[in-house]
Amino acid sequence: MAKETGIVSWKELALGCTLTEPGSAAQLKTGDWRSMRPVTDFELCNKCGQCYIFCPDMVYSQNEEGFYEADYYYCKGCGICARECPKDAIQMVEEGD
Amino acid sequence: MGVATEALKDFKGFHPKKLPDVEPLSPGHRACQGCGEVLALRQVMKALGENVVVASATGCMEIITSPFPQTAWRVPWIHVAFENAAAVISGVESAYKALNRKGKIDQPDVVFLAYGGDGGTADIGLQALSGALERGHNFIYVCLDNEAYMNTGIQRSSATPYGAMTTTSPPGKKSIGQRTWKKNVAHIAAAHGIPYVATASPAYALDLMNKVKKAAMVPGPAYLHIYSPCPTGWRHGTDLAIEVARMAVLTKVFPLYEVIDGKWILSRKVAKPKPVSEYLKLQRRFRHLTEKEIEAIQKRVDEDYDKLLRLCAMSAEPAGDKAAEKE
Amino acid sequence: MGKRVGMEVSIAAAEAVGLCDVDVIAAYPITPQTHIVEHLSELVADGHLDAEFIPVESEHSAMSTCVGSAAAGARTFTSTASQGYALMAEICYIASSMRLPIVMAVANRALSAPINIWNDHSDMMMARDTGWIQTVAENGQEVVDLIIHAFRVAEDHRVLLPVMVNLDGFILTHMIEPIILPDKEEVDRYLPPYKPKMRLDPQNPLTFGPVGMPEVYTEAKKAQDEALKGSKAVIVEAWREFEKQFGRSYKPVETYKADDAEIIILTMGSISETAMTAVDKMRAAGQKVGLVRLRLWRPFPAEELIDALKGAKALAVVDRSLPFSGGCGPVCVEVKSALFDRGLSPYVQNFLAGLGGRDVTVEDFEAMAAKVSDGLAKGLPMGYEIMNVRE
Amino acid sequence: MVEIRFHGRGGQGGVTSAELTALAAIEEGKYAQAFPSFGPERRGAPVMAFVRVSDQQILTREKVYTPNIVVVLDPTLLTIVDVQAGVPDDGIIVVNTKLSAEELRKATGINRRLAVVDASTIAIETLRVPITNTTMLGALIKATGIISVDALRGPVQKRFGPIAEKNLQACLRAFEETVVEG
Repeated sequence: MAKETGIVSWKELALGCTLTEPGSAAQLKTGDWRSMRPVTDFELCNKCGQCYIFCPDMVYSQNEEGFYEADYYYCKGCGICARECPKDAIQMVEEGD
Repeated sequence: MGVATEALKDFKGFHPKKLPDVEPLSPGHRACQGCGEVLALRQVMKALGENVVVASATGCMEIITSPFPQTAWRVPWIHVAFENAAAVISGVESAYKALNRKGKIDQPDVVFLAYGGDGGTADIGLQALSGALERGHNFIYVCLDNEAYMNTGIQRSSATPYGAMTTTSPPGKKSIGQRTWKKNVAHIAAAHGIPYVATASPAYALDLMNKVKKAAMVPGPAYLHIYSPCPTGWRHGTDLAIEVARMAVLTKVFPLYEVIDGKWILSRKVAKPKPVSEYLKLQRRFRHLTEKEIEAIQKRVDEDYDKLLRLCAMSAEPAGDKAAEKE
Repeated sequence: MGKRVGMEVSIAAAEAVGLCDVDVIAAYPITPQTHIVEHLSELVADGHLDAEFIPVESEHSAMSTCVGSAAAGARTFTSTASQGYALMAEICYIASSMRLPIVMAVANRALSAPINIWNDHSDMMMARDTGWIQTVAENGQEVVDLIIHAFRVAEDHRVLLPVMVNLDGFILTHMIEPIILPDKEEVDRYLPPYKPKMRLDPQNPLTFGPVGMPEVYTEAKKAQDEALKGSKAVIVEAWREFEKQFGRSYKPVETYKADDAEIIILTMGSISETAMTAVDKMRAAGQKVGLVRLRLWRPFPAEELIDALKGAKALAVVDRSLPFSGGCGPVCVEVKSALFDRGLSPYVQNFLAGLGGRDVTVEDFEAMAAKVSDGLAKGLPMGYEIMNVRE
Repeated sequence: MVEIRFHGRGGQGGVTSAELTALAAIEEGKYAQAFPSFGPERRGAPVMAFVRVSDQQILTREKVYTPNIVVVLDPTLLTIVDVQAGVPDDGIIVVNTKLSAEELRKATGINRRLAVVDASTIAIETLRVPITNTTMLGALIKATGIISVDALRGPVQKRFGPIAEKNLQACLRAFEETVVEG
């Protein structure tokens, strides 16, 4: 049912218009909203995780080395991570640069 | 010992380096860039995990997580209307209670969460909230307070702070913006005599998540009032939500505390508070304020904080209680 | 078979709910519904009914709590009247849109102002377009039977819609009369345990009540409309099963001496019994008068109604609430629409009677029949009149 | 079909009298309705309650306009309420009063058949409270035979529990002491 568009016949709707695919919003590429992108300098990063816990869009996750990497599919470019990074390891750069 | 004190006696907080990976609220939601409210909700959900049923009031957090055909929810979630999240969760909780007791299901450990914005909590939903708190349902209510009706375009609520500019409290020749002082719903919740009340801020994520965990552990109603910066409505940069939230705590504008079994406990004493003007100047919703008005706000903030300190001091005074217990 | 005993109809209604093994009751007191919820709370307090009784702080929260409860998979009941219904109306739309099988007894009462606690159908007519199934009782026995029937219909996976059982305030709610309460075992045979099709369950996380933008809202409403229309077959089937098991028969449209009637009085609710006495009286005087009663109000049983009305030359349609449209009352509007759709045009006069507890008497029905007979003979214009209003 | 109207004051048990009458009739296999006057009256105000009893199913929901029987639970109502309103010529009025039928007729101008009993005294002596509902049922039964004392036992038992026996005693004593005009 969860066609990405939602353009469906009334017969295809789940009972009461309920949504049956948990977390299907993860299909949505909110990264398109971004005009600035955060870039982390892992040389400066101390793996404190501030970027991770302060991100409203669940962009950061820890890689095998313990560094926090951004998933640009979701990153809206708000800049909280850069602002809050205690080591100034994250810089916001213009998209397309 | 009160029920909350009893339930929390072996409480262990989250480890800052080992926060739960679980994200019951998925990415792909459509909150504004730099939304402090969805960030607070994300932290709440991380702390709660996945064995939970969530009831949402109408508001930003409802709109941005559930437009058909996608949902950002990985846990069962229901939105009914604006003013009734507390009543809806009353029904869910009671249904689980009855069905478990009657052997129709075996799910005794499900946690029940209702949340709403400040409009859905302090204004239109206050009656349903009060009813649910008074009836003693085992649930958590979270108010995600961004201090105005942001979903409909930044109209004032009873939780909008004095002096703030909104689209229905505009400053003008005869107006300084919001003319009333912010309604204190955490105090109203505490007046119900429920086991657990707390204020929290996404800038103090670990504190917030620990309070959510406590709220879940406590039997009966728990109320959390969470400060939720709104860059769009407060007119500040998209990168400033945490900075503003932190400043609200450091200026005593939004003190962090708990009320456990009626005992008031300051979570974080602000020993050397920053002047309120430092908080106000971060947000363009206050930029029209004159020195005189800022002074009035500073005075009110100091008074409120002193009141809170007195409540905490009274709670901490064990003399009467302890003496009685010994006898 | 249960024993025939005298009891207040409200008590019988509550007992019927108790026989249905309901899990959650959320209600707020309002006259004349109070005795129903008082007795339910007694049943729970005494341990006769294993349910959560939630004494909510308003009707709005009553229905909101019922929505939460039903969405969590519990068999759920509430009851209200009048202003209480008005307050919960917002959530009633949502209950049906979410396809939640809540059962609600409405002790029909007039709406303010002036404040009036007495009976008419203003509240159930306000509920007309909410997408709920609505049945109507004429006496206490029917209240019991229709409540049991309501749970079966609501929870049927071909339906999954809320059901409102209407009983006239005071005239039924506060009446003591003979009632047969079925045994629990009989009800258990008739009413299978509720198996929700979807519920709020961490094992299978669903999102209830999403945002429906213009791209989907029309489709969502179409699906709901089809569900309500389709419910009629199940409603009728459940009544047939009911008759087999309990021996009492119900139909969407019921008739009394209507087969060869030239003038038909059309009623809904407890005044129908008074109308029967009037019909008997007029028949005895040689008048070809009959009675047609609506048992099912939503979905509207147009086919069955036309079947019952065919052959009649003139209709006296009784409404129990004013629509303020400058035209007929809601029942008459439906009746005329059903007739028009089939090219039928008998003489129809609409009588607005029994507003806010004003008595509707045998003489009133005789007067209605005389008026339509006269109007038909003289070719008077059709329309509506408020019965017995003082100029 | 027989129709009965009870006159009492709010809280005196007029509604209970009506209910018990209907319950007893149903117990006997008859059809019956009992209903209060649905007003906003509170304790002390003059109130009415109604009963219909019939051998056939009762097909009317009208109010009671022409009761064959009227029962007056409280003598002080006689001067403020027209208790014989709508009562047909062959109707009967059963009154709680210390007066004889003749004295009562003189005092009130009632011109229907009367049955009288000092129910207040019986109630005080038997029940220790001036609540005359079950007492007046004894008078009603004596005057009309509309129900039997036996049929009343079950409903009274259910309604009054531990004080049911005392209520039945009051009822029986009133039955004995009621004077019915010929």
